[in-house]
Amino acid sequence: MQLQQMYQEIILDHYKNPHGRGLRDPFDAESFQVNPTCGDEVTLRVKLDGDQVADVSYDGQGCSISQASTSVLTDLVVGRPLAEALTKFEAFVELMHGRGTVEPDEDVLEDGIAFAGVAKYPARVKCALLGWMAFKDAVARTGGST
Amino acid sequence: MQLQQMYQEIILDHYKNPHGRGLRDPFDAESFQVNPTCGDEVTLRVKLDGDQVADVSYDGQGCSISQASTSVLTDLVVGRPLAEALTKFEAFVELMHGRGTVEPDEDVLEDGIAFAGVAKYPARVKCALLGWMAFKDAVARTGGST
Amino acid sequence: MTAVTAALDVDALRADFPILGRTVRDGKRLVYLDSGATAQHPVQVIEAERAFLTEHNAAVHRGAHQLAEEATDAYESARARIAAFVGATPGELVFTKNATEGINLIAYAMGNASTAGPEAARFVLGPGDEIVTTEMEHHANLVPWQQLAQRTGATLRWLGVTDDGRLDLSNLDSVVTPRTKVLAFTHQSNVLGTVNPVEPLVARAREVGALVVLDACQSVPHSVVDLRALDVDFAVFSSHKMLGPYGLGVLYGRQELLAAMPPFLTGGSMIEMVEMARSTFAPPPQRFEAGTPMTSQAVALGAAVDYLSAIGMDRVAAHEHLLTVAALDGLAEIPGIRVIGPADGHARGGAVSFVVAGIHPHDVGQVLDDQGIAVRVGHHCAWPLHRRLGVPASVRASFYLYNDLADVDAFLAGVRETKRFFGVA
Amino acid sequence: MTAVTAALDVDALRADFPILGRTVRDGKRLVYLDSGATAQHPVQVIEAERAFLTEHNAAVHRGAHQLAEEATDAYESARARIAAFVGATPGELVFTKNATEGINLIAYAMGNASTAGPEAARFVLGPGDEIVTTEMEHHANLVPWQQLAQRTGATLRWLGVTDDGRLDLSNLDSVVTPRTKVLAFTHQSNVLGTVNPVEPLVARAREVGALVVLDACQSVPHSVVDLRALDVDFAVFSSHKMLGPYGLGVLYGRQELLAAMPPFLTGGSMIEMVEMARSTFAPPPQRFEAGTPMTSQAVALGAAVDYLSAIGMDRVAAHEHLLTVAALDGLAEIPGIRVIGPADGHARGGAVSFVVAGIHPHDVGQVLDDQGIAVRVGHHCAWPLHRRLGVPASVRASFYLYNDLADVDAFLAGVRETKRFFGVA
Ligand SMILES: Cc1ncc(COP(=O)(O)O)c(C=O)c1O
Ligand SMILES: Cc1ncc(COP(=O)(O)O)c(C=O)c1O
Repeated sequence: MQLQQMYQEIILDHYKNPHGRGLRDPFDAESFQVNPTCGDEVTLRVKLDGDQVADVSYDGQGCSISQASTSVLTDLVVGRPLAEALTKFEAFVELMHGRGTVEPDEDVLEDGIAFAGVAKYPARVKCALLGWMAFKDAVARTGGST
Repeated sequence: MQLQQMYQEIILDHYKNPHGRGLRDPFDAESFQVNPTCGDEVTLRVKLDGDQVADVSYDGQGCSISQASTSVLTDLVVGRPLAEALTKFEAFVELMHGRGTVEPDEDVLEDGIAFAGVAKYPARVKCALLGWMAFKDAVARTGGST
Repeated sequence: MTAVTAALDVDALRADFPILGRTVRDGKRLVYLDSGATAQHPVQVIEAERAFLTEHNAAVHRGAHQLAEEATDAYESARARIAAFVGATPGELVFTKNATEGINLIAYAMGNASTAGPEAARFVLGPGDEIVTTEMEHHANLVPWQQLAQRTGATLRWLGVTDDGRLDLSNLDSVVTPRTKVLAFTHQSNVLGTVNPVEPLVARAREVGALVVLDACQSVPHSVVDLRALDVDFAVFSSHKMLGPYGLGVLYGRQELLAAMPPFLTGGSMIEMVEMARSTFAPPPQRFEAGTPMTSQAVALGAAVDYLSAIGMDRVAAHEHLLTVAALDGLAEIPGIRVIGPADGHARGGAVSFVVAGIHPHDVGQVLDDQGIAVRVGHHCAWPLHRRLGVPASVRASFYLYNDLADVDAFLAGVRETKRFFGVA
Repeated sequence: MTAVTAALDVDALRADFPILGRTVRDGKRLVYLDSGATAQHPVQVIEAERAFLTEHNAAVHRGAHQLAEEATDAYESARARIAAFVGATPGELVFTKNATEGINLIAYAMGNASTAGPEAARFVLGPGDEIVTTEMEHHANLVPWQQLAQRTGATLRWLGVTDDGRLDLSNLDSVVTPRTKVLAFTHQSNVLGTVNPVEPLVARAREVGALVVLDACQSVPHSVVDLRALDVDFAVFSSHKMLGPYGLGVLYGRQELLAAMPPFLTGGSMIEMVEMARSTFAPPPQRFEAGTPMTSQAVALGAAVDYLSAIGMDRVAAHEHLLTVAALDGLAEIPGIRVIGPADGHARGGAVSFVVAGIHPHDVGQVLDDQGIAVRVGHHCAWPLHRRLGVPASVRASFYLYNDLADVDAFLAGVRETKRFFGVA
């Protein structure tokens, strides 16, 4: 059963107990993203403080993968310099598009490395990226450098 | 060489020396027909005199088959009762759609029986019928019974 | 095994579908329950296309050489057999690339009617006119009408869906009115399985003079459908859902309507005369088949309807009914399952969609896939329907003639395993 | 045999095309000279499609199961290879049912621009705007523009053709003006063989801000074509003319244009969000691929471009050039033949059209067919061109990589025999 590789404990934990969930004020920009095939959606807000990511808050509906990866996202980027957050974004996107051939760097992605197994299922990659794309889009809307 | 079956002497004679060719006045109705794949066309006029076909005149351009069959048409219908002309029309159409299985009646179709070989070449059936369809259409336009 | 499945001899049938013999996910037997999306292809159909291509291939309706004659015969013979399969005549059948194009063809032709000649008047739409569809449509039978409304200024209205997944006809007379120019609805829902009652809908459309467009994508592959008897004006279905190739759809239209309707796609093979400044058009069906047609695909769909006819569509329907009822009964015994759509086998086809309490459909699909069971997850191109039923997405198992009760059993076991895997009671 | 044909090893190639081994008309060797209409299919391509259908078939971009993943990979990998074949990126390639649909897609999307959002403004056409095409177009690149003009009130204009079958560019600047919104022309004439000079046409279009639509139906199958390097905005070509299956065409569009262009066909798989009253649409290429795509056909066209690439399009072009020149030289020696189109091999491809004094093209075609030689007769979907050149119809021999000098010899002997048969000196 390959399934355990995808549904790592870390993922199921984040799914059952998502971090940072809920839409909060204040925020600088908001992004709404949808997965057109399954209807999963996320609304995500970003609050910057200088070049720091002060807060990321979100709401939405979706599968375990999309919900858990958004939860992991908040852990990885909130309170970090924007540049570092965007580096993590790049690393996560690279991991997800790697079809299981990319060795994730735990120092950069922390809990995010649990998604390495998801990368082997192309149909789920979009799920894992949903919240991340919203983050990237929201940052762009703040006028911050992307 | 199956070709002789299609290009009977009678057909080539009518092609080289078409009967009744040229557009004449007076006429009751005119029909223009075109073969959309090759651009062959015929303009055909009908003059009725009571229930008699008084004249059929035509002009156009086309292959040996379309020109010869229109020439044969004039021989068959001019000076005949309209009802008889339409019977010949039916017989000729039946022959042409018969794929070579219909035995033509020489009493009805006269020189028209020469087209029996053409019926084996479905792409040429439209050629053979071009003038006949114009005749049928022109008759319909006179308000005559069809 | 009951008498009906024995009668169909699924084991023998399955041998015609090589893909069903393969394994997935580390050696698991493939349980293909996604025929509602696309069906698998029997060797007879694949072979018919290969034989055409290697023995008779040429451009149809254009050449005067022997291959062209043979190809044209094969193409038109296929059209005649496919027409007969749905109770129509060859002249009433237009080949499109899929059912979606067929619906777009009608919508665009209606849009074109305003700048076409007077014989197209009955197709003209404008402000004040209404188009009626339903809340259970596939996007293919909704978005083209939205767009037509947007282009013409007409208004889009729709019939609702009841909580148990039936069309809500209670306000039929107030939704379909003399302002209605088109009534477009699905014969059988690709999500709910619901078979809609064509008769009262057609009757109401006739009363008000509306054109009826039937989406027969899910009915023609799975049951006996006689389009003439149903008395609809237009209907569409797709080859790839009925054992035929991709890239081919069928549009049925009543002869007199096709004859009066302006063209949609224009170009070669659909013209009568072309000058630089203007053109005139061929009679139907050619008028609606611009460009080189889906020649070998039509030939192959001809082989597919021969294959289906040899089995008998009544037997196909009976077989699927048996599997559907078995699946519905089995799901009813699993706690936390909500089937969306009719819960029993009455007036429904073989699409069984459901949600599992506490597990997202994507995750259900993933665990089923891991066991070799191919289902579809998502909104199945019927997003408004899912919204109406209060679910973001669903899991759909759909059956065809090559499925058997072992597939249903595997599926039910798979659903149970999914709940176990996610620790949901 | 010259070095070039030896290099291509036509004998070995021909073994890949089973149909070339058959006989026609009572045992005559088939001499297939109608590839300009549709090409024959090598076993490698047929086999690639069969393998897909029997091993990996499922609905693409929708399912989450293993077959759906494999099918999606096969489909998108084909898109990438076909894109590379014409110097494009996958996101710039839209699959249509044929080239004709591709041109209609652009024309209809432009028609839709007036009721779409502001980002579509650059596609809007209306009275005062002009569409320019040419007198040598295939109906597919003429009639859709006539219809667009009719729907929008724009004016259709065209570039003429010289007596020797070249595009008349002498009045380019007065025909293509700042009023021109679209300049649509063929890369290579399907009748004359003429290869048109893309550069000055694109340069003039850029000067006036017109969009360039290139009909590459006859160039992509027969020569090295780099659409990016040609710097056109849109281009179309058809799978069935380049060893691929029927039912598949390709539309190339520059990324930024596709991104701004409103949709054409609507339905499943091309949406972003659907509600009953309104929808939003996916980014390209999905936005333009409504409904179930031509999945197995795309996979097979992928195999066809692999096949062609392995041979090398430069060698294909050189081989065809050799045959074309041999045919032109041979025809020049037969009295009463008028070749329409360039009389020598300069800037022309392998379509050789002609008339025989005193014999109608249909009759020429018939006698050739009787000898096993398959040519095309008629106006080849270029009626205005034939009118311009003063012939009602013509006979066309067209060559492809599987033809050899023996075919050319048979053809020339056939033309002589035709004259003998009809007693024409
Ligand atoms: C130059 C040209 N343009 C367009 C077409 C239309 O291609 P299709 O019929 O595949 O749409 C053809 C072929 O028929 C052609 O030769
Ligand atoms: C009910 C229904 N309508 C329309 C369609 C669209 O068919 P296609 O994608 O073949 O155009 C489908 C299938 O996807 C369907 O199930």
